[in-house]
Amino acid sequence: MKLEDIVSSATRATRDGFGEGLLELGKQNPKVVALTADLLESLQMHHFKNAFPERFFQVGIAEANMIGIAAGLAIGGKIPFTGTFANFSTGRVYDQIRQSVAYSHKNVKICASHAGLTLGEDGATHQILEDIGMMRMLPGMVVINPCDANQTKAATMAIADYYGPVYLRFGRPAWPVFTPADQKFEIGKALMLAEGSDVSIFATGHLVWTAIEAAKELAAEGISCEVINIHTIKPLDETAILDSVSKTKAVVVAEEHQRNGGLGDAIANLLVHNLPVPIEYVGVKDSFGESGKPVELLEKYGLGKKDILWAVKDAIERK
Amino acid sequence: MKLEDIVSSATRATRDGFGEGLLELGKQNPKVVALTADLLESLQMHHFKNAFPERFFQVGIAEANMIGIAAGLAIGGKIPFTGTFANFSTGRVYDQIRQSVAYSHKNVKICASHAGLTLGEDGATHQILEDIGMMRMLPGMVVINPCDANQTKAATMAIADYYGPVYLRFGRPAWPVFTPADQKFEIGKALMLAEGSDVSIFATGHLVWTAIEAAKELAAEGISCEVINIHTIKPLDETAILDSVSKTKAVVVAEEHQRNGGLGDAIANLLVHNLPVPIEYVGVKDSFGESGKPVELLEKYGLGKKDILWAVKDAIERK
Amino acid sequence: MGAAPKFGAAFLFKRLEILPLPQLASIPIITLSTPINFDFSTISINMADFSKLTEMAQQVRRDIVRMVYNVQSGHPGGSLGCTEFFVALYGNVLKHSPKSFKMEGKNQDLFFLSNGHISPVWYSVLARTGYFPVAELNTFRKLNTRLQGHPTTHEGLPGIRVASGSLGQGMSVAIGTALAKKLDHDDRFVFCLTGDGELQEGQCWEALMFAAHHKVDNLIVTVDWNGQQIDGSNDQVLSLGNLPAKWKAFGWDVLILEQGNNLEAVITMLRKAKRRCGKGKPIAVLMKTDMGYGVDFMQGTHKWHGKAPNQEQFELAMAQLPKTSLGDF
Amino acid sequence: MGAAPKFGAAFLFKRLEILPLPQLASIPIITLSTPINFDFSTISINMADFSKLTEMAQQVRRDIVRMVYNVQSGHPGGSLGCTEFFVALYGNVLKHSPKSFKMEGKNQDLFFLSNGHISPVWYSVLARTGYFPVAELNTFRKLNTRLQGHPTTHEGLPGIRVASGSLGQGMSVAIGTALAKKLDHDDRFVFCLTGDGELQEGQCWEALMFAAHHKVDNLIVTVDWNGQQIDGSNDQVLSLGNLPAKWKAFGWDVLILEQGNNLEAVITMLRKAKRRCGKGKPIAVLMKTDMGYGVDFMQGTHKWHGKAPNQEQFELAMAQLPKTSLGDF
Ligand SMILES: Cc1ncc(C[n+]2csc(CCOP(=O)(O)OP(=O)(O)O)c2C)c(N)n1
Ligand SMILES: Cc1ncc(C[n+]2csc(CCOP(=O)(O)OP(=O)(O)O)c2C)c(N)n1
Ligand SMILES: [Mg+2]
Ligand SMILES: [Mg+2]
Repeated sequence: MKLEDIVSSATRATRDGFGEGLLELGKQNPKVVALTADLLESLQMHHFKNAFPERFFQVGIAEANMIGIAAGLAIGGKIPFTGTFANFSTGRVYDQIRQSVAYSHKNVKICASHAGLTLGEDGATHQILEDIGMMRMLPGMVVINPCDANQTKAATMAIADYYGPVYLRFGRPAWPVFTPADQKFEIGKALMLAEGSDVSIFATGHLVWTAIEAAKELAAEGISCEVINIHTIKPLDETAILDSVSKTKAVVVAEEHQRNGGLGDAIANLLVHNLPVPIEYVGVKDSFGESGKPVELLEKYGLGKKDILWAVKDAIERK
Repeated sequence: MKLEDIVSSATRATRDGFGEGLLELGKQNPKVVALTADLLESLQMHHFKNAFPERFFQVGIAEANMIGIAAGLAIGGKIPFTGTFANFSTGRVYDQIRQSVAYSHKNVKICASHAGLTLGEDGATHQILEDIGMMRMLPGMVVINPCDANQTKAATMAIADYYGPVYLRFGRPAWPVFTPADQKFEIGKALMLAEGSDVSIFATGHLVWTAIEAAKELAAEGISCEVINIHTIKPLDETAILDSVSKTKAVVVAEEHQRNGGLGDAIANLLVHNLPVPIEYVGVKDSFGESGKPVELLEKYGLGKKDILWAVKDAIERK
Repeated sequence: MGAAPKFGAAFLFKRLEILPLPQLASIPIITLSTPINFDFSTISINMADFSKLTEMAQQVRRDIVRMVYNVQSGHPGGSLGCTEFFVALYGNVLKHSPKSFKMEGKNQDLFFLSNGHISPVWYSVLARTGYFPVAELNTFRKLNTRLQGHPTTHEGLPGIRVASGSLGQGMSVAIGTALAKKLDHDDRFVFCLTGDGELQEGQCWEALMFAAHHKVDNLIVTVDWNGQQIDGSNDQVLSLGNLPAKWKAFGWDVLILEQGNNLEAVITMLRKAKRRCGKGKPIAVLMKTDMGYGVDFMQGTHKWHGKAPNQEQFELAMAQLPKTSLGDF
Repeated sequence: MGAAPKFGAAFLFKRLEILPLPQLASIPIITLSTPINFDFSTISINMADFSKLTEMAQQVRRDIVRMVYNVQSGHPGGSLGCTEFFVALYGNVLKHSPKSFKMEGKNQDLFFLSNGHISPVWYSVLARTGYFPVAELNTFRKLNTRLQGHPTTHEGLPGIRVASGSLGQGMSVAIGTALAKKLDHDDRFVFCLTGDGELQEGQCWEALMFAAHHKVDNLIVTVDWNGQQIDGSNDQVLSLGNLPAKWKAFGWDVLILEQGNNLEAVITMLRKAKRRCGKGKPIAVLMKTDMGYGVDFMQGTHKWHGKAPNQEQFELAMAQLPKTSLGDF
């Protein structure tokens, strides 16, 4: 695909894609059940609840219990989808996920909304920037962060067909939609968005769109970026990454996450073992977030388009 | 210092050093208070409790509450040391640490025993291998993993003089003691154990001793290893690491932790931004642990002396 | 939680005539525009002071609605429902020093808000009692503000001692400070407010069990028993069942306040709670309130838990909350 | 938790004469060396069967002590205290299929051990009822074993459905399976055992509140109410206060079993609990036991919560637990 062909005609929250996908799944697969911890509409789970009230469980504000109940439902042969904010889906319940889900290899889908800075005005207590890092450390956990509403819907449906624990991360704000509505989601298969030769930009979640915008601008300056959508952080598509880097020899990683522990570190880990090259991270520099509007925050914390531009130039210069 | 001069005359559990340091602190500083969640003797906190019963709080099996209470005690001007197993000190209470301690910048010392595989027979539910990763993602958190009982004692005492949240990690088994009993502990200052030219071995916790043993063996084969004790994972001693790597151009990182998210990734993160070179990790390869004897487990999971030997050779070969 | 009487100063004064206030003796009149800087709790309150507090409550409600309207986000429901509580606490009950706020709060009463989402009412009352300039309410939830969506110490706002927002943590922190006071032989009190939905979090029950066992009897926890949370009423979402029985079974001295939106009743109850301290048990005040109290269309429903009014709704609300002599921010 | 009667089959049989067993009618005799593969719960128990279970309990105690002694680690105290419970459950109460264990357990009764540290008693009873070879008890806590220090599904041991060890999680999982049974119109029961110290974990109270609200009435949770935990008695560490009052206030149907180390009493109570199911409330059995029951020097103290006997202690213990016809592993 060519960069200039990647366009967005509408904006939509990724969580809307989740709500739609979950409803669809409910129709297709009677084993699918869903749970929330007093955040029904924030997660857009009311569609599922209204259609399948008997397969929906309201747990109240008790996330630890929700994870355990989901594990139990999975033992009983159900495919539970839990839904709460990303902070309360991970840090609040890490030990419960670790023991009752990951180590016990239960078929639980932990669905997490309002991840990252773009949660906006609620501020730092809610803006988790460490969830990808936590979840990717768990053996056997699949970690997915789709880039737009369409991809979130596709991912939601794909993970029901995969047996095992999955962490699915998405966000709050309306965001440009640019992936085809009918694009199949393949867990663990990175998506090449635009081929290029000077630098590889690996992006995940909301920042995939920002990366595309940056790459377009750079193309105008004569810099050729390869843009790859790493929607699955674990298992990481090592082949796709190594193939790209052996060509470009310079890397930028962009994610709505701390620079410590996230996709940046996952890729650095891969490359220092195989192909050490200069990498620049676009992510939050070891700080908490704060209240503000999503885009304002992305810019203040160094996750804007211009930050990707600079990172690309730095990476190329360090080749 | 020369490698052959680093010898161990005794073994002692690092948690013993903690218990001793805490008792000593209790005598020196009336602001120091301590808490446990039904693991008094495992943490060797009974010394403190017996000496200062009024400054000791038994919280029962309620780790989340313990973290909150510690934050409250810190608000009241105390210097609280919480003590439980590393698993229940981190994953069980991540959100509580995040909000009430780290984001609120409270002077709480989270002291965590029985970290890693060397916990032994209790098995995987207790063998946390992700705690360093979790704690280093938290803005403002100091993360320390001393190598022996003496250094653990020194670290315990040093962190009381530092204002702010600290995660102090130590272990269960008796382990070779080799650092001088009077060695001052400087937070964030890596310790050069032996200079070398072919490879830099950065090790933390129990694996520092293993690294020394490996380096001695490699010296006999004519391979010159620089061995550096990274007792403080955050803040990372970037200067010491970069200085060493600019000389050796090859790196091995050894830690009792997942290869994802820990010291390995912290160092890779630093180096891909500054000095991309081949790195080999010695750590657990994305799996849970199991029951067994400490040394048996280290060997089975690839954290033995021979694993460091191989890693060094691989790293050098990839230069 | 019971039929809500129409809000207004007139209503409160009518009630005042019926219920005898404890010792309406003459004491020096305090102007509320001057910062409160001494221990109200050792004195009683006179009519003039009480009317000032009533006015403050009215102004706080105006502040809440405007703050949330301005940024089109935040939590008006619980904030409006807890207005009397905050005004009573900061205006009459607490011994505190707004002008010289210190983190440790030695020899002061401390307050912790566990249900951090109702920050608007707290910010307004903190400003109106002199912790920071009233004009700063304008910055609520905007980039670079000290008035974060959920309360935090991170930006140094006076009056806040710990961050909250992730529910269930505040009681534990309050217990810790209460223990510190005991260690220091400081005989002042620690107050904490928690939501009722929040009590679904297990950590709350850990805190309850601890406080009873360790006889943390310098601690007064109030529950905003509005019967509502995000997804509906408590009873729809996850019933708290017999809430007083639960607290009693956990070993607390339990007081029930039926009229949590009656300023006088709140003051009386909080003073009573203080008198119950020091007897070996932590004190709970289960305070029935109406979510959204004071704005008729927001009142008694979970729907305004975390929703901002649009312009029309804003004007409707403000019309129900006439201006006060304190002035808007 | 009450004075502990000296253990022994003689004692139990003496009690048997006093307390009438429900219908000691003649039914086919089950040899316990053949795996139990049908629903004991629909039938009553005769004297011969009962004496087999008594013998099994004796053997399980021998197994526990030897397992822990062999690897010099593990948790004998709670295991010995819960021997009657496990023997009653697996030997008489559960409908289960040891020889064809299935994770989902459709149309079977399920059991979850939340206080996973007492794995020795569970492993022994699982082996003795046919889930896996008795000889495998030899591998307990050794490298590459399926009998991990804390129970796990990770190594595929039949009988285990979820890992436990980190306390406080088992009830939530049990609730989930109970809900799945309801969805599937499967009318069998879900059992769960939890420690008393474990109840200090907040997650337990989340589970209690949920189960009551959602009327999970196919769930029977037993509490190992031994009054002990690691650092001392519950009362020393963090008192559970009035435990029955707490469970009742959380909306459960609460049964109290005073004699949790009396096999007959346990069987009778667990059957009673099943009869109480289906009435809109989850069932709790608060079961008083003696930690370390059956080995005098381990009995009634927290000191043997997680400690292995040395050789001398091992021999002393074994002398108090004479060999049975089932044979050691
Ligand atoms: C740990 C956690 N889980 C979920 C949320 C999301 N949340 C914010 S407020 C709220 C409802 C709280 O109910 P209640 O305590 O009754 O407050 P009220 O709605 O009455 O103001 C929820 C679920 C949160 N902030 N923290
Ligand atoms: C979350 C958690 N915290 C702490 C521990 C350590 N621990 C293991 S058993 C135990 C005591 C449990 O007490 P109780 O439930 O009464 O079991 P008993 O000692 O009676 O067997 C503790 C604190 C743990 N396993 N999990
Ligand atoms: Mg409420
Ligand atoms: Mg116990």
